[in-house]
Amino acid sequence: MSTTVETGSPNEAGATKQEPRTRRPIPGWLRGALWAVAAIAVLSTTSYLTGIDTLTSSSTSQTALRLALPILFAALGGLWAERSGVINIGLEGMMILGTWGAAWGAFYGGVWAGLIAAAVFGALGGLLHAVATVTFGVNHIVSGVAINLLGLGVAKYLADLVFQPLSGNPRQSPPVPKFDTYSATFLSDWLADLEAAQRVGISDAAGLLRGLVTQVSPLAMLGLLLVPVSYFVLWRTRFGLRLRSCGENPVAAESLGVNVYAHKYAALLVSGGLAGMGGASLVLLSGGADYLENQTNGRGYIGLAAMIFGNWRPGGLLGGAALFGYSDGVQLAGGGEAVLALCYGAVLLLAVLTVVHLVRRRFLAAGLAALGAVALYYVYWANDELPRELIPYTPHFVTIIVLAVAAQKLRPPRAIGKRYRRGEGD
Amino acid sequence: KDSGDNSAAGDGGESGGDCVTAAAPPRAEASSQKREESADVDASDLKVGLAYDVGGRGDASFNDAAAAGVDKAVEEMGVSDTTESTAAGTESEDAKQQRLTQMAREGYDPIIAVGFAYADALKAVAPKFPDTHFAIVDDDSVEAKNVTPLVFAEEEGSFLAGVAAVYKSENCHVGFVGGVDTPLIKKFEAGFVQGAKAVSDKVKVEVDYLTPAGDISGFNDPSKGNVVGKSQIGKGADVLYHAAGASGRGVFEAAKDADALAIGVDSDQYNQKTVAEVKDVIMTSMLKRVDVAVYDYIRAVAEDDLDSLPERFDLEVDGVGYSTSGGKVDDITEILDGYKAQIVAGEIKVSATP
Amino acid sequence: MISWRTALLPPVLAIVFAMALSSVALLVSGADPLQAFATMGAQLFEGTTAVDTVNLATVYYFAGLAVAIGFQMNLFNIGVEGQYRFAAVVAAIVGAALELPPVLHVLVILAVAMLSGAAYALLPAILKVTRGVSEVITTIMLNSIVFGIVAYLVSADQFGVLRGNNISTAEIPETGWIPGIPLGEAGTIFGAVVIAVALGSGYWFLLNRTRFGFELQASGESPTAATAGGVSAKRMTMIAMLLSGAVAGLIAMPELLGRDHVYAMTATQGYGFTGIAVALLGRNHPVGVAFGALLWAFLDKSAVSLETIGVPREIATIIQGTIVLSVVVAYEIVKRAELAAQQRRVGRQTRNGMPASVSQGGAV
Amino acid sequence: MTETRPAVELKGITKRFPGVVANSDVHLTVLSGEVHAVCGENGAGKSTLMKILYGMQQPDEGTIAVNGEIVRLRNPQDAIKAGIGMVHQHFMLADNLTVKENVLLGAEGLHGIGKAASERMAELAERTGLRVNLDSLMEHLGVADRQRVEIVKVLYRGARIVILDEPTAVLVPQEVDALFDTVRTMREQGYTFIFISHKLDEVRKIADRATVIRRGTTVGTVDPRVVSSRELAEMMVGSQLPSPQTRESTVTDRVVLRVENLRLNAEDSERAVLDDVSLTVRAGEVLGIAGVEGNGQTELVETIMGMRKAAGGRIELLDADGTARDLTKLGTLVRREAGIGYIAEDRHRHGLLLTRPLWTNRILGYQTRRPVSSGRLIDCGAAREDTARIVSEYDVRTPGVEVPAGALSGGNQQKLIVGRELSGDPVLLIASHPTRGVDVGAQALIWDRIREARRDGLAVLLISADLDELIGLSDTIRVMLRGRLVTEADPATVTPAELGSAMTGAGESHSLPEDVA
Ligand SMILES: Nc1ncnc2c1ncn2[C@@H]1O[C@H](COP(=O)(O)OP(=O)(O)OP(=O)(O)O)[C@@H](O)[C@H]1O
Ligand SMILES: Nc1ncnc2c1ncn2[C@@H]1O[C@H](COP(=O)(O)OP(=O)(O)OP(=O)(O)O)[C@@H](O)[C@H]1O
Ligand SMILES: [Mg+2]
Ligand SMILES: [Mg+2]
Repeated sequence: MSTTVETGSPNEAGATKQEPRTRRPIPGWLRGALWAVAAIAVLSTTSYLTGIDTLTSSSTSQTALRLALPILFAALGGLWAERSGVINIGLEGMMILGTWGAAWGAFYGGVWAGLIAAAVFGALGGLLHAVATVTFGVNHIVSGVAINLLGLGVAKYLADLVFQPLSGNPRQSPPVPKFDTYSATFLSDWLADLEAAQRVGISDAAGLLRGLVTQVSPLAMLGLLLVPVSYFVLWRTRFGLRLRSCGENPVAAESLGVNVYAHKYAALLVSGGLAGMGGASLVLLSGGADYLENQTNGRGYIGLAAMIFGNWRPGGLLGGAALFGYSDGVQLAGGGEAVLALCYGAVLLLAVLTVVHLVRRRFLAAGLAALGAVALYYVYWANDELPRELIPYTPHFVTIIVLAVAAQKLRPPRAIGKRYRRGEGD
Repeated sequence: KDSGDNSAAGDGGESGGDCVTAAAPPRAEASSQKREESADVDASDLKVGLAYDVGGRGDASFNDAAAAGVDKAVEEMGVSDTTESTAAGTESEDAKQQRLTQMAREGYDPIIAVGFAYADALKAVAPKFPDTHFAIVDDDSVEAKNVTPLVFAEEEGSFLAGVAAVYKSENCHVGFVGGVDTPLIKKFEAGFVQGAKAVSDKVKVEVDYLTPAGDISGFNDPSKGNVVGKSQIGKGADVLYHAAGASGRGVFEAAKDADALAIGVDSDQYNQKTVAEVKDVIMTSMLKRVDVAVYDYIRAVAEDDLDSLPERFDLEVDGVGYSTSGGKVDDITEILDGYKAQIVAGEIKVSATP
Repeated sequence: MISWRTALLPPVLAIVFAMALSSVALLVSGADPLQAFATMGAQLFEGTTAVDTVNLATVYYFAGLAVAIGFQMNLFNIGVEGQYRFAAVVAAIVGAALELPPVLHVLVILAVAMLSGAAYALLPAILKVTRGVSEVITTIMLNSIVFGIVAYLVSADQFGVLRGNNISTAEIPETGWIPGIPLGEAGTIFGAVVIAVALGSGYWFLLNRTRFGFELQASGESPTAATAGGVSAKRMTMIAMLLSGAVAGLIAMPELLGRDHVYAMTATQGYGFTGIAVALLGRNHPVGVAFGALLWAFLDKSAVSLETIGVPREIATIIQGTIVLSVVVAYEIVKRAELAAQQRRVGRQTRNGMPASVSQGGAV
Repeated sequence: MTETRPAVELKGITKRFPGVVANSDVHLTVLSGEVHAVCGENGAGKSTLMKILYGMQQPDEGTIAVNGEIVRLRNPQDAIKAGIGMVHQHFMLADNLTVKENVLLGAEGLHGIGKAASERMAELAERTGLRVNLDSLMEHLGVADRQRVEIVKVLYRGARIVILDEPTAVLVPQEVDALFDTVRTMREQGYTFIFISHKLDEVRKIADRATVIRRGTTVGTVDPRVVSSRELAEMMVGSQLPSPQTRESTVTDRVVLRVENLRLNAEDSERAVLDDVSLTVRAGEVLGIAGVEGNGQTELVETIMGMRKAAGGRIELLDADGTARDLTKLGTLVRREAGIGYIAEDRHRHGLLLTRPLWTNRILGYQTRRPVSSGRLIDCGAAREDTARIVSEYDVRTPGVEVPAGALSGGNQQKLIVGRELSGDPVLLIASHPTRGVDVGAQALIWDRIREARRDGLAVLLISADLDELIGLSDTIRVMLRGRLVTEADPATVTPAELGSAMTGAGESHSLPEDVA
């Protein structure tokens, strides 16, 4: 047998595990932008072909923003908690506390006081979660479930105690002040002209964009702003690095002198505060409720889902929340026919995907995508109207379908949900 | 910054312009006020039990109305003792039974169950306490001697709402927002649509529900109500009628933002604290007088004269009606009363299903 | 091994703590905690509350077991909620449509319920196994979607029947009912209690005595080690999810076959979520879950009585939340106390001149 | 440099864990500027002692002095401030963070987190031979580079006293030499090292002084250049130094495992991790595979076990009368049932259910076979009994079979696994690093058991980074490089150094004595 030893430096030999990629990965923001462009392209084509302009009207995007906002806040809350390694299924409960706090604060001190009170109440929920999971090492899910129960119970109880005398209704607060809205008038008018111009693509993009610059509340701006802010803090600062390290390998972090407990506490306080603000966004926006029992209606869970959907990253969760808000808005505003049009859009998307897979010679994936396209096209073609009862759940269907189609590799923080005790690592 | 306050909704449109195609009904003769408010009934030996549906006292809806009826009974007939208990959102069937049983056992009589959700519980409990009087609001499916159904002709009241809506609509386009797609809410829709069509043959009516049957979040989500309201307005509707519980508030705000009008439901929402900020868009409310029914029922029990109660609380007995607070329908009350008279007289039959 | 002290002390501590905390809340609102607790406690001996508690606990027990099966494998099946509601409506429709002899009818309905529950869990399972989609998201979504499906199926155009202002499936004929166990004045216990007991024993046996149970727990504990030991983690995920769904399918059966005989639009929701809390309280152990279910049911039931003395019943929710949290905290505290005690014991022994040798494996 | 000033002085350190005294009255004096070795058996308490010095654990009794001053180290931060750095036995790295982030973590204050930091890091990377992109994710790095990152981490913090807890366990000889060169250079620059290892020749090679710990207490401090390895070992265990030499060949002609043209692709691409691998193992033969970690040995083993799906090729198991059974498409359990025993490389990830009792662990992989199972049902009693047998036969030191596996020390866990895998009457044993991190006593026992089984006709596929073990135990050695089997060597003649260069593909292969097969 001949020797087939290849030459090479020892270092190369030991490094076969190294990144196999040769191409530079596309930066996250660019990828996000590409996704957005692709989505608008598909939507405008669909709206052109089906004649349903609800899909790209400015009111739809405005609605979408509004419906996405609580989910966005909750998802950001989830991000902070889970990046520090703590599963936060208690977002719902913290949101409920936030709704109560928002109404209470706003009633006595105006909208900003309401927002702050909401954040504080949410943060109290976060603090409780921290005490349970970090200090006592309680299973994160147990604690989350308990906080959801407690949040509900406490908010009801406080509402009975505080709001009942004011509003005569233990389940509702008295009317509270709401945030004013602002529009970028010039931009908005210009976009309105464009939207009215009925040019394929441009008008659609203008419509969608216009909704985002018209009648926007400071709270919505804050929410959108918090996405890049969260990114910056978590990925570009020393505090963020330490916080994320607690979610990846707390023992290593500890061994480098990071105070893991303190960081987890901080993360959970922020997380609860954000969830509380999510609650506030149900109370303090015009057209919303004041405090109203059960008004969160599972949005905390949806926020968690949006965050997982977004692969534990700020840009991704923004996409998740937007997707949910958008399809909910379309569904509410446009009803069954708009949802059918969405089906049509999905057919287009899948067709494109099929081609992409074919080009990349991934035949199985291409086949599946084609099959999905055909199936959805059949739905579109065979039905004039979908079962009325199912229409309200369009966003939920969309979320599942998108997750199933987008073959993304999720990368949760490594140590998420693990119990960590100081000095017990090895 | 957007200009915060839109001026109060336009109260012009004297008489619906060219939308109304049917001739106004003949003027009704003096309204059927046959209720003789004699305060001589003494009910001091009654102990009234009130079992609420989800929401309970203070829900600004039918639970609250029932409470008002009892309060009035306490005040005017001297009912000595009352008890109240509220269903929780997710409680199981036997919690309802337990609630009724508990009251019966403690000697409350009559016991009023508010909401059709109590039907099954009542079926089970009533036979066990044959000497106790039970009443149930919104349900007539319980067949027991000691159970009195207190049901309403929501479709008749909604009919008038439909009439009023068309008269006030400038675009000849009105909308209905239902909270949850249940048979009960469908009655509202049915009456409203029939009323609108009765007045105009070219009126367009938008109908939307927030959630399907079983998903009660539709009664509790003002932001969704707001979105749907806006969308209906976007399609051209300018008078919106809601039967969506707390979500209705979102509908009101949508109307307010777009200078449209809205019609409240169940109680006189113009005077309701929780929607005080937007009350200037509420042109009228479809009244469902659960309070009257409850009061009358207690009175009938006190007088031991249950047969005096109507089979259905309808327009004729003022079990349903419309409110005039805010004065926005003052100009068309004659027309509304005309239609009311026709319905009472049986000249117009309002169907309970769409 | 778990001593009685570590097993029993924590729940007791937790209940005491929860009562203390809610007493504070009660005092704040100006109510008398003693009276409140007395009223709650007295409920047990009054009327049908005891029986109702057992009945509700039966339902919770199924819910708790369904969730626990997922937990055994580190699967977080939040979807029990959706699965049971889907199963209930399908079983109710099929049960009403069939005409079969008594026992067989019941068995068929139960089988349909389990199959439908499993079917509703199939999608999350497939997506998890083939696409790696987190079951948490899919089941949350499916929990909402089930509203639409139930509404669609019970709508008058499909299988629904109007009953007054309510709408429900058609009534299941008497052959499909599970007879209750009558206790006279105290009420009637669901016959399904027997099924619950059988299921609990089955669950215990499955988990502790069968190869399947071993494989399930192994892949829950360490998917990598299980894979190396010849257990396919994907297969286990699939089976655990479906099994959890199948048990979830039974949740509504005690009420459907034992009391209501129809599935109505107003049917109770939320049992699936309660199941999570109950499973956690019972630490996924069949007996523990039973206690958890009873405690939860008792709190739910006795809360109804609170309003008669003018105490807000939210107190019960607060107690429930506090108990869940403090039970686990108490477990932790007791565990640490025992650890510290052991440490002291080791210390004492070494000082007595008999060093515990580390290289002897640390035996004391 | 004042050689006499102690950099670290530990006095009377005692540390108790529930059920165990990890350290009792330990004394350790480390002089400034020396390399001080600490040796001892598994579980002797070395790591614990170091964690105490690094502030990760608090001693129950005793004092610590650094540079002559008594200090209280409540947490690693205190230790870092005192100039102490530690490279842990188990890597303390976050896979999802980049190399740069891993180094920066906790030391952001030193050079910020921007350019200055990168420059400083690049400089240190150069010095330690770390040649990777600082922005690549940690999980893409091989073991040797991880080790370097750990050292960079310590240096970045400006530590003058560096603790290395078993740094060589995962390195090949060349890498060990490179590490030692770095250590020596730095010693000249005035750094102090505390070096922990089981490998006595390494200790003798690098250390100026050595302290031996036995059963949690110090036995004494010696000059390793004066005492022999044997004497050192006897201080540690008080027993004979075991040797891995295989005495007589038991190789037969009967082929047990035949692997042909095996190919495996990386999980997310078409890149081949295993390429055209063919090998046979005969009854009574130990086939050793040498290779630097990350060259495909793990993948080879896991493919043979069915834990990964081959992209091409055949895996066959032949029974006593030569009939071949194709395993390529079968699952792991079937392969195990066919008679393959498997000692996994990572006992925590692949070998044990850490929170379950020992007897439950006995069942893992054997859940369908007697005596612990009757196919469908588990027989707990039999499992307990058989576990007790393994515990006594393999000298697993444990209070009983009910303790959770995670509570055993690494060596004892390994003995349990070896016992389990040899209990199923295997025809083929796949042993990945069977004695990694295991002390000399346990090592000898494991070697003995493998040899006994081999004598009875067991075929063994052995993967090990410990070249002495590989050479001593194998009948044939093949070298794996970048997913291919490249060279064959005769263990009778080859030296670790030669093998080492073949493993790194360093072109000295011509000097390898070859087996003419
Ligand atoms: N966190 C802990 N909890 C309980 N016991 C522990 C803990 N850490 C260590 N021990 C005990 O202390 C003993 C010493 O452990 P240590 O890790 O210091 O050994 P070591 O000398 O480093 O062994 P090795 O050579 O295998 O690394 C172990 O046998 C173990 O029983
Ligand atoms: N949570 C815990 N409870 C009890 N003991 C623990 C715990 N965590 C760690 N240990 C102890 O820590 C010791 C060290 O474990 P480890 O596996 O490092 O042993 P080791 O002898 O150092 O082996 P190796 O050299 O392979 O690392 C174990 O013996 C175990 O007793
Ligand atoms: Mg060690
Ligand atoms: Mg160790």
